[in-house]
Amino acid sequence: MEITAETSPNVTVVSISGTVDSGTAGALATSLREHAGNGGSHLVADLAGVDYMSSAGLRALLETVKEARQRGGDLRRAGVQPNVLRVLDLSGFTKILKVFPDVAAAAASFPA
Amino acid sequence: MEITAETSPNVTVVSISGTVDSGTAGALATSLREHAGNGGSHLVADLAGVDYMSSAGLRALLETVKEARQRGGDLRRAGVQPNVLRVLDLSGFTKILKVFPDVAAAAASFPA
Amino acid sequence: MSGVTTPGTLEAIQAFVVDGCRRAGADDATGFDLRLAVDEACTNVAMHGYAGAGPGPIGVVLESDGTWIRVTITDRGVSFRPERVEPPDLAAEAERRPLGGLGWHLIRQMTDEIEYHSDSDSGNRLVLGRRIKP
Amino acid sequence: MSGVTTPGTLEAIQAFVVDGCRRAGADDATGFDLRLAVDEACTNVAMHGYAGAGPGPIGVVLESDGTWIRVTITDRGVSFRPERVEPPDLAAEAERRPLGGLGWHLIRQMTDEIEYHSDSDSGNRLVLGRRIKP
Ligand SMILES: Nc1ncnc2c1ncn2[C@@H]1O[C@H](COP(=O)(O)OP(=O)(O)O)[C@@H](O)[C@H]1O
Ligand SMILES: Nc1ncnc2c1ncn2[C@@H]1O[C@H](COP(=O)(O)OP(=O)(O)O)[C@@H](O)[C@H]1O
Repeated sequence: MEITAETSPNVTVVSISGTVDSGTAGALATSLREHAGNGGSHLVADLAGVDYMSSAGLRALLETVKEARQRGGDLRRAGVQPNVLRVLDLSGFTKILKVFPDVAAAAASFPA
Repeated sequence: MEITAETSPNVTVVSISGTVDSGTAGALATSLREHAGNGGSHLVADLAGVDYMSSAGLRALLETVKEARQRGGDLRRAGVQPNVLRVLDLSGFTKILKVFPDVAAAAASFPA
Repeated sequence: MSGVTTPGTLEAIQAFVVDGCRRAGADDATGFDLRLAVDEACTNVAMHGYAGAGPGPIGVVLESDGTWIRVTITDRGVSFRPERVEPPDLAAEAERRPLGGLGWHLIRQMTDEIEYHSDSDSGNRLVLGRRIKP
Repeated sequence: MSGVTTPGTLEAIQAFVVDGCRRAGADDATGFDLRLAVDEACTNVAMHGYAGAGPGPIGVVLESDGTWIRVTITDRGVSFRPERVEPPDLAAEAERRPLGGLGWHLIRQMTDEIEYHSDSDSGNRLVLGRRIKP
């Protein structure tokens, strides 16, 4: 798994790629938790590069959604591969994470 | 497109298969509208057999969600093929239609 | 292929695109995506381009060089400005979502290149391109 | 394959399942699904079965007759009752969703057949089956 984050004053875009499983989800959760404190807790997860996600990854995403919303922000998503989309959907996460057609649209969806 | 409906006292399960496009979505909307009046407007759409859906189908689904909710019910979904799931997701409909792992779970999700 | 914008033609156009994508070596998901983009565009021609006027002529040509697939759609209906079609608010609750207004959004999602040209002599021409190889 | 329940083994098990599914002629989506089901089950063995005890032995065997793929997972951790694991409430708002509790739900979604057996002599054995041809 690789994580890169780009922070602008109003939003942090976290791009994740590779495998998100019980071995890597901890690092994802830590990274997301850090960023949830910045930019008004306005977070965008770009999942386009993720080719595998297990329930450990879902846990990291849910933890971040809760944390960000408690701070008045949110975690929104853009980009997802079909297999990972099915995992999100079967777990009720397509309802939890607001989706946008691309990273720019997700970033622009937050109030300035 | 084929539509079959199974009505029990509390819920109507509408199973849709084939192509849902501008040529067939009208018939889908009509059928769903009829059922929205029955069983407390508790509707389950089983999309497992749908191999194609265009925005005309999304329109029929949204119309039904609105109608059912106004009557205190809902339209929930179970079963979907990956390509159609992408269409729902890219259109924000994974957020609108509550998803369940199978028809039985979706049907059981409604209050008796 | 060409025909007039009736439901039968719209169905035949879908089959034509799926078939052309398969011949071009695209995978099923790509075939699905281009079918959807072309169907949305042609349905719009039938519903908006020829609104009131009844069915009118429509032409669909598919070309591929092995790296891209390009579908050209021509019609004689009213012209319009695709770039002015506003994106939908995907985050809105169901109650606030309008009925319709998703066609151009899906066309944009499913394609990598969009070109539109309109003049009174030659009518309207929309080219939808999708990359099939890196 | 066999090993002890460390992150490295869990990663190797995923690769082993993906590879076995490909050899059995399953498509990529099926390989993804079985990888997920087996990964969830093996992660549970590491996290719950051997909780406190540290890494313990785990075995994974994949078999296919061309119509089904069956993966058998064996371990010596605590036994439990998979059929008693409650399904999650998928319709709940994020704020009310618990962290965790999705592993068995995903295992059920991704498989067509689940068998579990446990006794003090032979330990725990979980068989996950998935149909790959009609
Ligand atoms: N071929 C066309 N000719 C004229 N107007 C069009 C055409 N295609 C689209 N439009 C205009 O653009 C709007 C948005 O189109 P679209 O996103 O497909 O949604 P919908 O067709 O559901 O309204 C239409 O409502 C129409 O006003
Ligand atoms: N191999 C196992 N050994 C013992 N208990 C288990 C095992 N697998 C699952 N469980 C129990 O079943 C529960 C549900 O498991 P699961 O659905 O995978 O969610 P999670 O692991 O996130 O709690 C676990 O919390 C645990 O109590």
